Amino acid sequence: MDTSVNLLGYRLDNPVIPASGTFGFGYEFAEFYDINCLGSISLKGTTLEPRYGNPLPRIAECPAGMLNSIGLQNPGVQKVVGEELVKLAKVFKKKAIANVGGSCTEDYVQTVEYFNHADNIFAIELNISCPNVKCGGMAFGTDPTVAGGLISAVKKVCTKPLIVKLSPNVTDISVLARAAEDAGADAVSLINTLLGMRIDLRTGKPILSMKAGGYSGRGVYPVALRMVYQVRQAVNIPVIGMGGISTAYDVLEMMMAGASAVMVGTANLIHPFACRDIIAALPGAMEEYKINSLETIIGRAHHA
Amino acid sequence: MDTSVNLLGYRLDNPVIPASGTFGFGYEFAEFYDINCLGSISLKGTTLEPRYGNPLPRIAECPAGMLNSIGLQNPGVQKVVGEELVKLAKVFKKKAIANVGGSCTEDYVQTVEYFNHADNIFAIELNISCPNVKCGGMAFGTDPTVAGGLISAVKKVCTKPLIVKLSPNVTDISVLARAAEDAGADAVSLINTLLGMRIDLRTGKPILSMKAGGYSGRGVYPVALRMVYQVRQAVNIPVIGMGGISTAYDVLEMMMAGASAVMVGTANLIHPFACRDIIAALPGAMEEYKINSLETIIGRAHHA
Amino acid sequence: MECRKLIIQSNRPLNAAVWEMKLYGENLTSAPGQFIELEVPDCCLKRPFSVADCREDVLTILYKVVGEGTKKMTALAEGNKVCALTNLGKGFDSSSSVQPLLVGGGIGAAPLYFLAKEFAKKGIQPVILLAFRCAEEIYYMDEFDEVGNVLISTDNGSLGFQGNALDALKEYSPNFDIYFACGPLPMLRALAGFSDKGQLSLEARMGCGFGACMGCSIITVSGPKRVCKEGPVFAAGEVIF
Amino acid sequence: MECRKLIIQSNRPLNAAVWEMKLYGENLTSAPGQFIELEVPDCCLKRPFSVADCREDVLTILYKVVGEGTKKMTALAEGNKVCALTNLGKGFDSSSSVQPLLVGGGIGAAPLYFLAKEFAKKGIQPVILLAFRCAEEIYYMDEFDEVGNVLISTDNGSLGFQGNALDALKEYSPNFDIYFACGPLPMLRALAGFSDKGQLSLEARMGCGFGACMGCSIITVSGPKRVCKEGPVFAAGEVIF
Ligand SMILES: Cc1cc2nc3c(=O)[nH]c(=O)nc-3n(C[C@H](O)[C@H](O)[C@H](O)COP(=O)(O)OP(=O)(O)OC[C@H]3O[C@@H](n4cnc5c(N)ncnc54)[C@H](O)[C@@H]3O)c2cc1C
Ligand SMILES: Cc1cc2nc3c(=O)[nH]c(=O)nc-3n(C[C@H](O)[C@H](O)[C@H](O)COP(=O)(O)OP(=O)(O)OC[C@H]3O[C@@H](n4cnc5c(N)ncnc54)[C@H](O)[C@@H]3O)c2cc1C
Ligand SMILES: Cc1cc2nc3c(=O)[nH]c(=O)nc-3n(C[C@H](O)[C@H](O)[C@H](O)COP(=O)(O)O)c2cc1C
Ligand SMILES: Cc1cc2nc3c(=O)[nH]c(=O)nc-3n(C[C@H](O)[C@H](O)[C@H](O)COP(=O)(O)O)c2cc1C
Ligand code: FES
Ligand code: FES
Repeated sequence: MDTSVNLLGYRLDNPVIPASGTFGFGYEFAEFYDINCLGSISLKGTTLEPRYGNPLPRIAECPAGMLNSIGLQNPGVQKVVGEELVKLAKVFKKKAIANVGGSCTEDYVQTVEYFNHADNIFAIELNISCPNVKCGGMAFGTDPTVAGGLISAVKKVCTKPLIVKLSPNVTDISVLARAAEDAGADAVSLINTLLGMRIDLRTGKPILSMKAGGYSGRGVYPVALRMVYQVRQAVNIPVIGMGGISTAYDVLEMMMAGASAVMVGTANLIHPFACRDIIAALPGAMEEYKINSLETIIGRAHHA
Repeated sequence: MDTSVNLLGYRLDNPVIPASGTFGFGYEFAEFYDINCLGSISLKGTTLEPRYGNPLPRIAECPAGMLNSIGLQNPGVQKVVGEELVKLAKVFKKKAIANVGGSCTEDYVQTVEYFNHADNIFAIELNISCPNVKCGGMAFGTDPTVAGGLISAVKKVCTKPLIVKLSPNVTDISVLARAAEDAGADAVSLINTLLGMRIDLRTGKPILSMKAGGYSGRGVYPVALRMVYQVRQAVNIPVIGMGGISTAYDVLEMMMAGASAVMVGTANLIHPFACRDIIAALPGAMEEYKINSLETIIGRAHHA
Repeated sequence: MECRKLIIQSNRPLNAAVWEMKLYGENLTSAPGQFIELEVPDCCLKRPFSVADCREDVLTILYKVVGEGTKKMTALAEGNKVCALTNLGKGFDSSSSVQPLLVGGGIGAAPLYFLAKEFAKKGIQPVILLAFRCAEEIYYMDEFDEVGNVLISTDNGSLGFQGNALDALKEYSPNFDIYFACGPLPMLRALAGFSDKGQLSLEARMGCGFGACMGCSIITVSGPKRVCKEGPVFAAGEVIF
Repeated sequence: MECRKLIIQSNRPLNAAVWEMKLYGENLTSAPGQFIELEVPDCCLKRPFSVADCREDVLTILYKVVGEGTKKMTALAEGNKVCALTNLGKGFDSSSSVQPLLVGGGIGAAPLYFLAKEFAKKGIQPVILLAFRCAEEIYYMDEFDEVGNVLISTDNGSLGFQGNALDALKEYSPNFDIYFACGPLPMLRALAGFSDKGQLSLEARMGCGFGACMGCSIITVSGPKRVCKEGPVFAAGEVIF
């Protein structure tokens, strides 16, 4: 049973990668289990300057998932490279993916430059789709021209493979995926969170201080799967699929839709051992569906 | 405890209306319970000519909802007016909402004209957002200019209040809502289904014959709520909210987001008595949150 | 249609893949060919199953474990309560048959047991042709034996005639006035091609199971019909394959 | 953090809104001020509750019924198994206090019972000021009485001093070296304004409860800190209200 996949020239033991923002900088999960079982890790979204993010409440529950409006809280790229990555290297022998956020091109570019020299980072994931960042954050994710400009600028300085993370809050995500590919992205990852809201019946007010927030978890899975399928058809670069994945079966289905690897987000929050358990269940699920090598099922739904 | 609401000049005993496509033409549910408890009924989407719709399979399950790709199966407007509405009138003493689908302006216009003379119809709901109809169906729902043109044309002939049903599969639903208002819509209803997909692990193929389909049910609730909130801010006409509603609490929350009435879809399929049970639970839920009159909470989240 | 809470009286495997579940509810009734929609914990949609037997307040279904829902069903224990919609669909019309032939493929044999018992009650011994892939897949042999003359075919010849249901039918060539069939679509298609003097029980992925969503509509010679409401049993000549 | 299956040993109402649930698990441990995240059937996120007591493999929580999850919790019966994350957060630091004052507002008294017991074990009788809206909301009176000197205040004066916790504190003016407080934010804010010689247990809506999501981060004088990981207990002078 071969669970390994090749992602951007880097071989992952398995396609399961904790999604950015749901696994911190990784090392804290090492207290719970040996995180070297993971394919890789997408680290918490990092910006040039430290950010506290949005006021509380930042979390609301949904029938099949959750809303968040964290707003990219992180200690800033200098501290991430100088401290967080060092702590991670002590407990994680593989390479991770740095996730970069920002609100203007210059910030993105400078942040990416910091990561160029980080040895335990094998790719950069450019988050152009965070629904929780004001000023420009949304335009990067929804306007193909703006997105293309940003990606070209980053690509010029980035010495590692560049993954562009796409927003699902658009009329046609394949337009954005093509814009990313044209601008030089080496891969795309999707989906980021869907915009959602919950209201507190007691107060009559939106629960989140920001009113709306990013919806993630099982409830977004069918949307994510459709978009991965659609984007797989639109571009020739690898697609990393995510959105509501919580079982090994979900991984298989997402790969059949076209994902070369998958990210698992909210499931980690609901169950701290989610990624470990999904990875452990993969061989059994593969056997059940007579799959010998995971790489062979990537995009199967397009030609089956 | 006053559960009644005014919708387009028509007073509903309560704001709960079965959503189009999940309640047939209503009369068959009269075998299960007295459907006169309903606020109104939005009837199965009707087109000018009879339609069989898409090939099977047309249904797939999701973790918190379902996909459908019915494709507007209906016997055509002549039979709907001549037979279905007659059967409905025998068991439903209130007025219903006719839901009209189509793939070109002329079809829509002619279909609406048939309903002008139907006495037990108090409003027309124009479905410009069906994800399951090819040729033009999508452009009506995603392009504000195309949508505006259609709505103006329909408005010219339509003698009843016109509700325009919006698609959630757009970057900014408030643009479409404003286009509808500007073109003369008397109300908007939202959301129609989100585009989603499921793949059969056994065959490796999408489950639906159409590959993608419309995602509805509890999993779409946070997205629907956010869009209703957003549209309520964007327009001055009434908003009818739907998407994943399955409890009386969901009704209260949707109304606080800005809905003047609500529609309940998938819940009817999962539990045939859903609407009856939600209506029965409304007074208790109102009492719990000290609400005397439902009309007073419409849009509360915008000023609370 | 009725919407009821039923109590699981027993739930046991019959072979490696097929299970039998008996559900108790006061005044439970059903007709052969009708089905129920069973609510499965943590599954959004109910699951449709043919009624394999129904008497004295106990309804039996036979189910094959194929996916998430049926997997979870095997974990339901005696005494558990489950919600179900019962008395769904239009069953077989057996009133005019005096020399019936029942043809079941795989798990499709389930509703035929109930039908065979109804014939037996009227003093009619139906011929029952059961087609399986191999002998290990057979279930309810003794039960069928009691109520009719059982003929067996298996794809690999491990029991009975070697070949598919239609080949077996041609081989055994039993006399019949009407045949009643349930099984995989290719089998039903082949049977319909062979003779239109039959009734076929069809399957479809269902949204509701009681006629509301049009999720299960097939095209017939007399227009679209819902498998869950006008069906699941259709005249062989009616179905457009 | 541990992720465990616990067995419900008892689950009973203490008054119209507050329930007590005892959970059994081998070698369960906890420190006063720590909390657990309890999985509730059909709820996506776990619910955080302070540990109100923990000894001999049994952990007690006291919970107020306020919404969907706590409503469902009241239906959990003895013997049911529930999943929970235990040993979450950093509790009270009581090591250097010899004349402690405990201040609880409403359901916030819950973790103080565990803390009071720890003091009692060390031979220290804490002063325990409990503030409620009215006498009907009081719970665990006898339990608190056993482990400290209880002072009561109610908003409507139906028992003890009439007024809020801070007014009561000024009125009774007990001596203390450190105060330990848990309750509604306005109460904690008022206390922090009154004296910084205290530790406050905060609440926040949580995504994970174990430090992964940043959902619960507050700003403190020494930068952002997670209520679930660096907290829920913070020095009174640290919190920026
Ligand atoms: C009228 C009717 C009678 C049936 N009678 C029986 C019976 O007596 N015994 C038996 O074992 N099976 C019967 N089936 C098939 C049975 O409904 C499916 O095997 C079952 O729903 C699969 O559920 P799952 O969760 O294990 O599979 P999954 O693939 O996990 O189910 C996912 C979704 O697809 C649907 N689905 C999957 N396969 C089928 C199918 N073949 N037909 C309809 N829906 C499907 C499920 O209901 C569910 O909504 C019948 C189907 C119909 C329509
Ligand atoms: C560290 C900590 C310790 C706590 N200790 C106790 C305790 O000992 N006893 C007790 O009764 N309550 C305690 N609470 C509050 C308790 O967590 C909430 O009352 C409970 O989560 C409400 O759940 P619900 O489903 O009934 O409400 P709902 O409003 O239906 O819950 C919806 C979502 O909001 C969250 N939520 C709602 N209110 C709160 C709140 N006040 N704080 C945090 N999350 C909330 C829920 O966890 C859930 O995710 C504590 C909270 C925290 C953070
Ligand atoms: C609490 C939280 C924080 C997140 N932070 C980030 C982030 O910093 N950068 C980013 O690209 N995505 C972020 N995301 C989005 C996730 O990486 C992922 O795209 C999304 O949650 C969908 O996957 P899921 O359904 O498996 O959670 C965050 C999601 C959550 C729930
Ligand atoms: C089976 C099915 C058929 C539908 N048919 C129609 C239709 O004919 N016209 C229409 O406007 N919407 C149709 N819809 C969309 C619903 O009316 C509703 O907008 C959507 O399902 C979201 O609400 P829900 O989550 O409560 O189901 C259909 C939905 C379902 C599930
Ligand atoms: S399954 Fe809904 S109409 Fe048949
Ligand atoms: S709740 Fe996730 S970090 Fe505190």
